[in-house]
Amino acid sequence: MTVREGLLHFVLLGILVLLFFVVSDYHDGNWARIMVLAVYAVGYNLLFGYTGLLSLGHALFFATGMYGLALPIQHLGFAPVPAFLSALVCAAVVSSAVGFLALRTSGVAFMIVTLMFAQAGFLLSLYAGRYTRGDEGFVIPQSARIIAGIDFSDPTIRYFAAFFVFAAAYLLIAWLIRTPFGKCLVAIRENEDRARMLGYDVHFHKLVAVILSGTVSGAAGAAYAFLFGYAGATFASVQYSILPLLWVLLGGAGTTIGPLIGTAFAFYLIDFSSDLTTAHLLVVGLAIVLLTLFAPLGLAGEVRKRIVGWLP
Amino acid sequence: MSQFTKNYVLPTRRNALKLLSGGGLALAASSTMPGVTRFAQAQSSEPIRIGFQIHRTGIGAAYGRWYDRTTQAAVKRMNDAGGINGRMVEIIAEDDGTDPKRGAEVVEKFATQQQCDVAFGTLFSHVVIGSAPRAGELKIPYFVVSEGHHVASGILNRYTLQPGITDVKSQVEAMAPFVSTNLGKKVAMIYPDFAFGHDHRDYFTAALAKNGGEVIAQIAIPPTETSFTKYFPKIPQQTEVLYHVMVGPAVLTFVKELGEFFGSNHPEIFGFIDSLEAVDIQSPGLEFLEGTYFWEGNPRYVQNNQTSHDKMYRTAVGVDESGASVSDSRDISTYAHMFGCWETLNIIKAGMEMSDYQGPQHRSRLIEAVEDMTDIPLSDDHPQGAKIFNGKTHQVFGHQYISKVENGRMVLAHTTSIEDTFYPDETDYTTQPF
Amino acid sequence: MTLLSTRQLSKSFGGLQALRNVDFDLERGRIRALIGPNGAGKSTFVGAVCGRFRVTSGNVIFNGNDITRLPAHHRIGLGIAYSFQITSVFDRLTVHENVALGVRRHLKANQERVNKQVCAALDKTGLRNRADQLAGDLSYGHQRLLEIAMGLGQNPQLFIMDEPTQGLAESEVDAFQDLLQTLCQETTILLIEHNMKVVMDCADDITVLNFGEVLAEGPPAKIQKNEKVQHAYFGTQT
Amino acid sequence: MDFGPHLFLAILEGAVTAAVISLTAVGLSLVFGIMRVVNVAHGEFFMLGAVVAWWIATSIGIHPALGFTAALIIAPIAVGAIAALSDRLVLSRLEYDPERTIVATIGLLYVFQQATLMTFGPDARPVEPPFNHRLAIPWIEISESGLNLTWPWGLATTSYKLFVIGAACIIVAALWVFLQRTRFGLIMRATQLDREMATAFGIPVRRVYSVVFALGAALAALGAVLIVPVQQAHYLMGGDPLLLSFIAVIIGGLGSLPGTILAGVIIGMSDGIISVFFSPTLAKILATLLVALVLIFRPQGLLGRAP
Repeated sequence: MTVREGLLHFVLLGILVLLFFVVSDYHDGNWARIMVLAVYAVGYNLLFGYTGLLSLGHALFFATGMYGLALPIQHLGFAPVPAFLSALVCAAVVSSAVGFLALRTSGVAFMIVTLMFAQAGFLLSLYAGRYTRGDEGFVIPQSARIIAGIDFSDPTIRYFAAFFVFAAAYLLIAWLIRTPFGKCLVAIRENEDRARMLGYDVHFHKLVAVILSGTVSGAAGAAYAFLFGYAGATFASVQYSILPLLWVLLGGAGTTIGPLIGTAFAFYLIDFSSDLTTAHLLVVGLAIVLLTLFAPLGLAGEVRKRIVGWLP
Repeated sequence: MSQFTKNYVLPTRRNALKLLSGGGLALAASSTMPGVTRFAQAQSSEPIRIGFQIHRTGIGAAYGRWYDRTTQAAVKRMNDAGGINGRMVEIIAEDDGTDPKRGAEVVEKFATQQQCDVAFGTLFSHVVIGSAPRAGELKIPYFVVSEGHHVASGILNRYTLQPGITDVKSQVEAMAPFVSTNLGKKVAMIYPDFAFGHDHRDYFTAALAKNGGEVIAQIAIPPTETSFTKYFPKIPQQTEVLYHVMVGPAVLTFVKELGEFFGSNHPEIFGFIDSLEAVDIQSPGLEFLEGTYFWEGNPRYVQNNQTSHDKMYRTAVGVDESGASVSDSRDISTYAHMFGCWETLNIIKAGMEMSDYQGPQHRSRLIEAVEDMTDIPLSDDHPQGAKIFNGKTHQVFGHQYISKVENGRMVLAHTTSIEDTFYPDETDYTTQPF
Repeated sequence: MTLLSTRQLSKSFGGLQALRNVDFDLERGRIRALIGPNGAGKSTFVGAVCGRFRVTSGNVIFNGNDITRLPAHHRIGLGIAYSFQITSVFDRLTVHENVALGVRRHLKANQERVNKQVCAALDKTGLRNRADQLAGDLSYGHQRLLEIAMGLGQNPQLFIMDEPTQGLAESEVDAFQDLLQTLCQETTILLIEHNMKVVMDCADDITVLNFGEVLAEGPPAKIQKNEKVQHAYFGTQT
Repeated sequence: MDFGPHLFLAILEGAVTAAVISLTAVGLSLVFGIMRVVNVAHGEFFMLGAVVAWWIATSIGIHPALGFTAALIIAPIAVGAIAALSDRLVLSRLEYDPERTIVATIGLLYVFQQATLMTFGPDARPVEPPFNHRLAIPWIEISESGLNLTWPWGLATTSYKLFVIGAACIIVAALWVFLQRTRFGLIMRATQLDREMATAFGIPVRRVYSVVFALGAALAALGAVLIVPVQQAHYLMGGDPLLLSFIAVIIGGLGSLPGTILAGVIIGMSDGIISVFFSPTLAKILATLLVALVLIFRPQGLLGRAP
């Protein structure tokens, strides 16, 4: 990792820490949520932005993490830490299975296969309503959200827990893409055949990328359930597969800071426009169209192209 | 400007919050702190701000529009009569997209950004359940109008109350005696395959068995389904009563296809009006409903014995004798549910007046005041009927109406007593600390 | 010593028999040219050697090991490098990174050694001063050189080049020929080439393919005189 | 209900779904095959078709048949015009880049949905069918006394549903003739095969793309007009047709019209038939996994060519 990249990561994470003390309670709450959702986008970005695989089924991984944490807490009385580990294991297992099957396809077929698996997962969460309470979902009681006496529903704790999860995911990916493994993923994105003929096991690399991406997304789902106290089938619906794609594209696919920027941008776009007009999705839709027309690489992508070429 | 002041006061507010979480004593102390009192006095001329979580977009939008109209009408009436504790009431409406994630964000916005006194108005269960934890953590009273059993089941928290509309469990259980006595013993149920439908399935099946009947088929329809005929052959031929409840934009298709399936030769049909909420009962293809029965939260058509309260309420909201908008007869209201907004707002008003509510520091007093309520008489404030509030479970109980379709209108056939809707308490929220 | 051989190698695509029972042997340290008219099966042959697809029947033996069933990346790992007929560099990566990808695969994470080897490959191909440019911004000639550099970076025992001089200017072809001469000291080269001047000047031996079969094999002088070859190949060319 | 009549009813219902999916999917397939873009807003064109149909039918309002006929003609044209405009304003400016068009059409999806919510409102609104009779269907039973004609309880369809199936067949056939036998069809196929070559031969590719995009949208709208008397116009109704027709296009094999139609029929029918054997939601889960498995083991689709 070069010095300036390290500095960038340090400054970015530093800003997120400072932010807590500068902005109002409302925005603290928002940023806690943005950071957790940005973890989801970071996970998605690894697969889409760095490996070039467009999945339309990541809600499956997010929801697996969410239920992987929430169901053991709810029905088996797990403590938070084992529940979080269970979420990671579940997400890793599900993403391995999906990766193993879906990677037999590529391109549009890959999109559909992942979409179908996610749809099956969504329906399953409804079908298993006895445990999941289906679309209605269930609350993770505050009493189950305490680790070593620390109450994770407290705004300050929540903020820094979200920060910690985000920083971990962010640095993991920032480190990964500097490793030979990560560089090979980029090579696969750019030209899969060439990467294979340089001697890389393309299928293996893609499979690991799917598993890592799915597990990070699952961690985001688990963190969301734990920090905001709710798990429900809505998060497994197709809409939540599209969202990380949108966030990553808006922020800049294949940039480390893009997912956070895109998530925050989309969040505040909805928040501000719903203050201005009841037709806030109209504003969102127009903004998306305009961004694709005039900033096709996403916000961070355009910055990299026009101003700072070294942006990781 | 507000940004700056907020930054400035932030540290003290944080400390106050920590104190609050420290225990009930700290709360009492904070209200006597001089700074806080001054803040309250300065605010007393300000309007009372009610955050209205509205389904303006998404799957709940048809309900949201009428919840909005009812809310606006109730607030206008309130302000015309001098507001609450001499202060005007202001509605801060924010769309939740009928989505639990956005719903939680909206509650946060009410509590921390818009400085609302209370949050109010949510209908769809998943939005309620997704938002309620945040309301509890931010300690903002959250008055829902959802008819879900989630409040009384005990999964939510002390800050979440449902004082304006009965829950699905009591509705369903109150229907069972009528169905088994008047319509038939062998019942086939059709319901949507998610939590709301599962509540119908579980509570009605049990209640019917208690009343000597039997559910002989449970047919769950997948959500987002748009064509239904293929599921109807699963209705057993010996069915005496068909019990249907459906929600979502495809309800009219559902009912129409039900008619096409049976032709003129159908069993007794008993439905929840949810299956036809916001839909004209005289739509082409629904003729077969003549002579069938519906549960109604509040009778859509003006009845012979209409109370003055219903008359006043109808006029105030702008609904005609057939339950449609006075300005557009094709625009059918969600009459069976939306009264809940009107009545909930009046409960909030009554609670604030009883507790001499001055500002957010009195939120727990407001909740205690509402918890203390029991009998709620029929009145202009409560035009749907008398109710009994259970402070322990935070859930209100009330009369249920069963109407029969006669000449294309729904005519009241039976009114259950409030006691019919009772079931044993499943929780006691008053034991939870604030 | 034989580095690469194939036995009875056959490949058909649908109804088309692209390779028919090809027996082929390549000695270590030689430059072998593979020629033949369009559609003779040259690219299919090297594709089969590299494992870009499964062969219908027959065997590929590399360094004495049967590699017929190994996937492509495995074969590359054994010391085969392949440069593409249609320029196939990573457009949006720098020249340095293009080469480093190939180097890193066998040197793993040792940054210093990787850099050294990348620089060596770039030096040989004269691309050192363009190391930080994006590959997509290079001229076509330089991209062809980059292909070669990517192969060199892998330190291959066998370097397969599919029409490396295609589309190059005459001066560039001359430079390439010089490069080829220096390379043959460190690796064995299998070259598909249309430019007969390059073939005759550089190749130690020539294999001629026609309709998926080996038509002739031998040193350039002998091939030039071969009647069958003249008929099938030169006959149609001139 | 007995198994036989039940299955028959499920097949009939499946055929209605299949008819609408096929029409919508053929529209998506044209756009996908010729322009190589994934139009996420395709379902919204379907929705717009239904909404415009409601609007026309209620504003004419003399006799349902008149309103419906007018809607059948005007709605596809109106929706096609909206699509052509979107193509000119957005897609063509993106140079039809695959990823960017996906995002842009997500944006368009929101714009169309929200504009409809603001003008048309959130309610599901019915359109009266031009004719609608309940047709009880006889069943032949084999018993000891020979063949018996019976009228099983609940075995019925409506004349309008049969009309939907017939109309969809006619439209697809007409489209086939249009693509195979007309000059414009030839131009479209040429553009599909090789865009550069088509440009070289003086085909105005940009204009062809606009027309194709409009035609694709119009087909979706047509499917919607046909189904709206059975279902209702609602601003969120575009999700399902998008998903199903998307699946049909991929399962059928990219750009293969016969494949798309075949897949549309299979998906529509299986939706009906699987529900006979399994509990409904489980049936949906199985059908979904089936689609995934078909693609995994035959990624080029049913009628696509192997790479």
